[in-house]
Amino acid sequence: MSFTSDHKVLVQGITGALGVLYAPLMKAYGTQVVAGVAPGHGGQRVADIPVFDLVEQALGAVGKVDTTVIFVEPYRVLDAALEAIAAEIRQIVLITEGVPPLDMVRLARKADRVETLIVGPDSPGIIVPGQVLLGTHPPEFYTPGSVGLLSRSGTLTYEVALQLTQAGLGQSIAVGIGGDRIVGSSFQQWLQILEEDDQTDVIVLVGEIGGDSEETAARYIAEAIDKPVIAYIAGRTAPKNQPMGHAGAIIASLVAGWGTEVGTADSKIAAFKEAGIPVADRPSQISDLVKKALSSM
Amino acid sequence: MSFTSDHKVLVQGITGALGVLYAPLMKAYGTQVVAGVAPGHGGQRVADIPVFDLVEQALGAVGKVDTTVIFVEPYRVLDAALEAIAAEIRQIVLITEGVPPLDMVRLARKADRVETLIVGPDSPGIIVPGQVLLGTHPPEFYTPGSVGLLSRSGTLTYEVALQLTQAGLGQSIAVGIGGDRIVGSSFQQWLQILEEDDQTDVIVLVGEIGGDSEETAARYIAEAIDKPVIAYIAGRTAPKNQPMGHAGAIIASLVAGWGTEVGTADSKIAAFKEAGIPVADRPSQISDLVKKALSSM
Amino acid sequence: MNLLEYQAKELFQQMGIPILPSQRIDHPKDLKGLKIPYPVVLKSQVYTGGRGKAGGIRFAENTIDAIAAAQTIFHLSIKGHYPTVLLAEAKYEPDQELYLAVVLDRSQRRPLLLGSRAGGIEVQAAVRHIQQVVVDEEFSPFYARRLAIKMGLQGDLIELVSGIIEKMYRLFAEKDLDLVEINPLAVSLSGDVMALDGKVTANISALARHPDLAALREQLPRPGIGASTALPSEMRLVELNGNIGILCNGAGLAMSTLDLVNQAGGKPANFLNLGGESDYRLPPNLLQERVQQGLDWMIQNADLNVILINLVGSVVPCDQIAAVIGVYLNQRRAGQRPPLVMRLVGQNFETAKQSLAALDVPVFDQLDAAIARAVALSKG
Amino acid sequence: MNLLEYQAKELFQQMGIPILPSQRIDHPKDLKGLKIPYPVVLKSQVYTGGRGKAGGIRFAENTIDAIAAAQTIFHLSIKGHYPTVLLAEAKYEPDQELYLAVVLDRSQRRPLLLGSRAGGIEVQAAVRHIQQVVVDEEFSPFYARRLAIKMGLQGDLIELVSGIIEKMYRLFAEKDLDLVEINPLAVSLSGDVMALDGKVTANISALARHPDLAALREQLPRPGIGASTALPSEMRLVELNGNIGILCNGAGLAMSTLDLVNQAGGKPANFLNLGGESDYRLPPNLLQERVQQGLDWMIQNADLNVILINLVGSVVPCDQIAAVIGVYLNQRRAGQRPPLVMRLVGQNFETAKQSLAALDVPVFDQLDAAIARAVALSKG
Repeated sequence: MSFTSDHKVLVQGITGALGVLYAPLMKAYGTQVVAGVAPGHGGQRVADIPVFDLVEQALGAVGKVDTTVIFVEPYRVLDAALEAIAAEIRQIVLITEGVPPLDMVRLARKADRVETLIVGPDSPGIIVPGQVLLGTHPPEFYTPGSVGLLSRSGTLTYEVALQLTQAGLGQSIAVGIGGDRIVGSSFQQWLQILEEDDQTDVIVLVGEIGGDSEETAARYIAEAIDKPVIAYIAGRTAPKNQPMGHAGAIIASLVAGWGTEVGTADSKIAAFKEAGIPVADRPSQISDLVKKALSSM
Repeated sequence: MSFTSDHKVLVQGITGALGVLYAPLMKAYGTQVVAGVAPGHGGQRVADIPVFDLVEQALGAVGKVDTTVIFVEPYRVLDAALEAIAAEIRQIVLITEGVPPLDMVRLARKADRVETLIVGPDSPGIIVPGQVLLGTHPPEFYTPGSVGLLSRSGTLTYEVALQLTQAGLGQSIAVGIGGDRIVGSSFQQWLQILEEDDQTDVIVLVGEIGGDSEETAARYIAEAIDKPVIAYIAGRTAPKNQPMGHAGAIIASLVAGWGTEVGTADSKIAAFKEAGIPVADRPSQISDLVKKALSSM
Repeated sequence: MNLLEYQAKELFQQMGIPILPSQRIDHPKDLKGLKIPYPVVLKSQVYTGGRGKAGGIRFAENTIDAIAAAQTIFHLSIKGHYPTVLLAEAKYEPDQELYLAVVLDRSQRRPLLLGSRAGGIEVQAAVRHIQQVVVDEEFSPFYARRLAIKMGLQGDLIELVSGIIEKMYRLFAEKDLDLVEINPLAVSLSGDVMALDGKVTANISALARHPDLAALREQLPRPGIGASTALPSEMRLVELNGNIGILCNGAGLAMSTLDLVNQAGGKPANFLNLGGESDYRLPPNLLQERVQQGLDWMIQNADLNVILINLVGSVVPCDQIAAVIGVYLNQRRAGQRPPLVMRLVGQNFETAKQSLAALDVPVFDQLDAAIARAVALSKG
Repeated sequence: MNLLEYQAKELFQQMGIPILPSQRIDHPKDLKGLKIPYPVVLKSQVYTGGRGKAGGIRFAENTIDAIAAAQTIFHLSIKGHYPTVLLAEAKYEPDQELYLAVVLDRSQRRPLLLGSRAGGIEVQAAVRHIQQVVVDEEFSPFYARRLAIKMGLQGDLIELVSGIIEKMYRLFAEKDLDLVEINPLAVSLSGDVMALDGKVTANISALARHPDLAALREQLPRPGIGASTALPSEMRLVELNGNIGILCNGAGLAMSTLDLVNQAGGKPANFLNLGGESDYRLPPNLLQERVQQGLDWMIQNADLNVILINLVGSVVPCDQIAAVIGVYLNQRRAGQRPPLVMRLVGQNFETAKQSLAALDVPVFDQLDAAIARAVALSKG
């Protein structure tokens, strides 16, 4: 896995509300935020990070970067990401929520063609405890270790990380793949990355009702993942057909209307059980299941 | 060069006015026109060529093809070419004139990405005398030989070919790259193909006023082409700033307005002379210059 | 955001998709000025399906019939919803009914074209016969022809129907829609096509760049959760039937907290996601403001025995949240509000805990403990 | 197809590009109903450039001045063209004038963004300072920002000007344009921008899919070659000053034939390209029909000593072309028409040659020989 403390990071939208708040926190964590981009703000500094008008100007000044973290407003996320891709940045983290799904379709088509990894949007990004923070995870909840944590949520990810940390289980990485309907990378992609990652011994997958990401992930784990995986699904008791935040948005209109039950907690839990994956009933049970998995290795 | 009598050819728009006329002529010349496509006409036959509704259906029935020749109406050319590309056809000849330039921009972006060779639009296509006819060239004007003929014109190409044939100079290939403002492949691409083609000893480039294709080609020949090249430019005495057919359409509005003289016959002839390329004063002089070039090899 | 049938058909018309002559009816008396010749069909304009079976679609041969039918429909509830508008439409006898739709496929991250020759009311029964085409690269009409051919169409119908699919896709893409559905698309023997019913769902995130669709939102009463309009649209509320109010930051966390309350035998009255973690407009005091708004809403709109607040991992330190709670408690005496149970984690937790303890608000850093206390209080 | 300034500005306005308050003036008396406050600028609406130097732009402080100025401009020829419409516009004092354009780059086969800080009348002098950005992949606003930064813009101007470039590109792409130019784009000290003059060229090939642009074509008299409207638009005619009519199939062939006639000392009166080789609408008898139309046009509209017909490589056999010529000759006696010289190649050449020889029309299969005969006849 390529997310280490050596990595050089760009922040696009560094002068906006999110950028100004989180870029200094990322830097304070030790992340090498080498430059920021904000059109019209070239020449300024944010937390001593130099700001440029264009991505290509930033790279011209500071050299190649490994990842860009994008905090721009929702309708500019697509353009910022395309600008990064045009400058040959191949790892992109999208934090902002509210990106129109068809913008993400266009970005996904492009990213697939040029083999670019997109995380988000509507995501807390990535944290590799003790190494690098690429997003908004609260670092104090995390500690280095061997649990790889994948999630569609923001604060629920922090909750799970905190409980793992309190149980003495550090994390090799935590990734919020994003809560929006269309996100840049799937659970499967990340499962594969963690399967190949030497630092990761066990994977925790935190899902939610809505969509079919968890069902698809469960099938993929059964076929392709040898490391132990522990799952948790939020929304078991949530009412159906109610859009609630980002979760379950698709249940409402389409799939459920045709009488199929994909997207419910039952469907997801059944898929994990069928794949032989233990499912925690509550967040506090996750660490027990992780310990059990680690002890039987 | 991959255009031989073994090649399998698809004709899109085979039931339209151009397709119905030329597909049988292509077949009569010995070209292996294995299938035609015309949505809504699946199951019919044109000159005993089976017709399908979709390209993928045609390929499913007859197997892989090497080239598709597209005769559909102008506003459907882009879609037909994209359909061919999606079916992994990597050589596309566009005959129809009047394709909107921005459709060609979209097609060029796609073709560049997937390394697809596009000839045309507004083009007579390709003929390899004695082997294969991919377009509308009148075969009786051509005879096999070692002259590679590149041109932006239709009938002027036939004129030059006829005069070469009458002078005893057969052709290895003749390509009309297309008369529209935006065409799929440039003189440079074809010069490179002919440079590498064992059948071609000498190249005749037939240009016209307007645009900068000839100037760019001249520079490219000087740098990259070792085989002898003979040039001819039509429109030396044509009035400036008059749109006349496809030729010279760009002179009028843009480049000329800025006081630069790119696009004129003088500019093109000067570029060829600077590159050491003989320029024929008239079509009938081309064969003399070709013979001279051949004799000094 | 779902549109009503007549709004969807206005979009179809703009895009050149054929629709029947029709007229919007706001009051039964509007039928006196009807410009469509009889017989006509009157259709209840509600957001839910199943209106045909419920009696929300009626035929009328003349004005007297039509007014009577309209009065009936205006007073007919379709799954709890009354129409504020009807659509009067020319009657049409189709020879064949197709199903067509354009949707977004989450896992493939691409639009999906859907189609079936078993359209109309048959589509639910024949759901397994619906054909799919993924629009993998930028759309081009050949994707629409692929669908038409997968549907088993032949001859002129291929171009005719793929022409409609192409227009549906353009509408979908130009207006940032989540769904465009025509069911049924009527096909006549003479080869005409006609969208007899249509569904369009606009994407909420994209609404701000489509003023025409945003205007439709203002134009009509919204379905369902009316009360939540008092809250910022980023704050998502779900109402239930119990006595515990749940207030969290984040959708996943809110659902997880809801599950834990239910698992512990509590009865949630609602749950409210304050949102805003990745909101570009984030002002520094967003969370504090929203906690205040959320509590205000809860005590005014629900009869609660307890409010459970669970806030995790915000950049706002715990003591600042405690300060907001202090202000809230000072404004209301104990009898005017249900007790609070708080779960906080983050900076300055101990300070927050102490200052809230002085106000008789229990604060936990362990989620399970907070849940147990809230459920106990709800029963006491 | 060039649009007039006021038509271009209507498109700018639709796209949200700021323009000054303005009003179209068809007659000087329209100025009595002017809705823009004085002082105003009156601008001749012609297709050619250089109207400022020619006196086609005048300021007016009041109605009397304005009517006088309008009368002057209506009677003022700009490089041979008289306006049929003027544009009255509010007066504006820019602090800075930029040049912006979107065009198609033939050799790169991509759109090109052009921009310069030396806009207005300075742009011609400073042509080498015009910055370029190729829109390599599908457009996204960062291409516009690249141009703004290459132009040397800083601070708020980057977003302000790139926003305008983005709208220009969208106009260019949505309407299939060959050119969108704003010169100058005025920038005020307060940071407002304003398109003071604009040029838009629509692409003729794409016109049929843009009914709004096609309507503009009908709306106004076309510049230049008025007589050619009697011919189908695919037949391209260029008029010169000599006495030899040239009729060919294909643009390149027509130009080559023209060159040969000139090189042989002949004086072409015009040359006409029958077109149609790759025309999708090609009916089987297209070439025959167009030969007939071309000859009819030539003998009615030009005083010719000879008509040279050069037709190469058509799918129509020579004898069928000869038949058309036979019909044409039968309709007109020798005194009513100039002599013909024909160059034909293709099927049934000998039959054609014999039948035309009987009608005293010389037919050649060698181009140089046909040229020599036509030039000789023109002098005879």
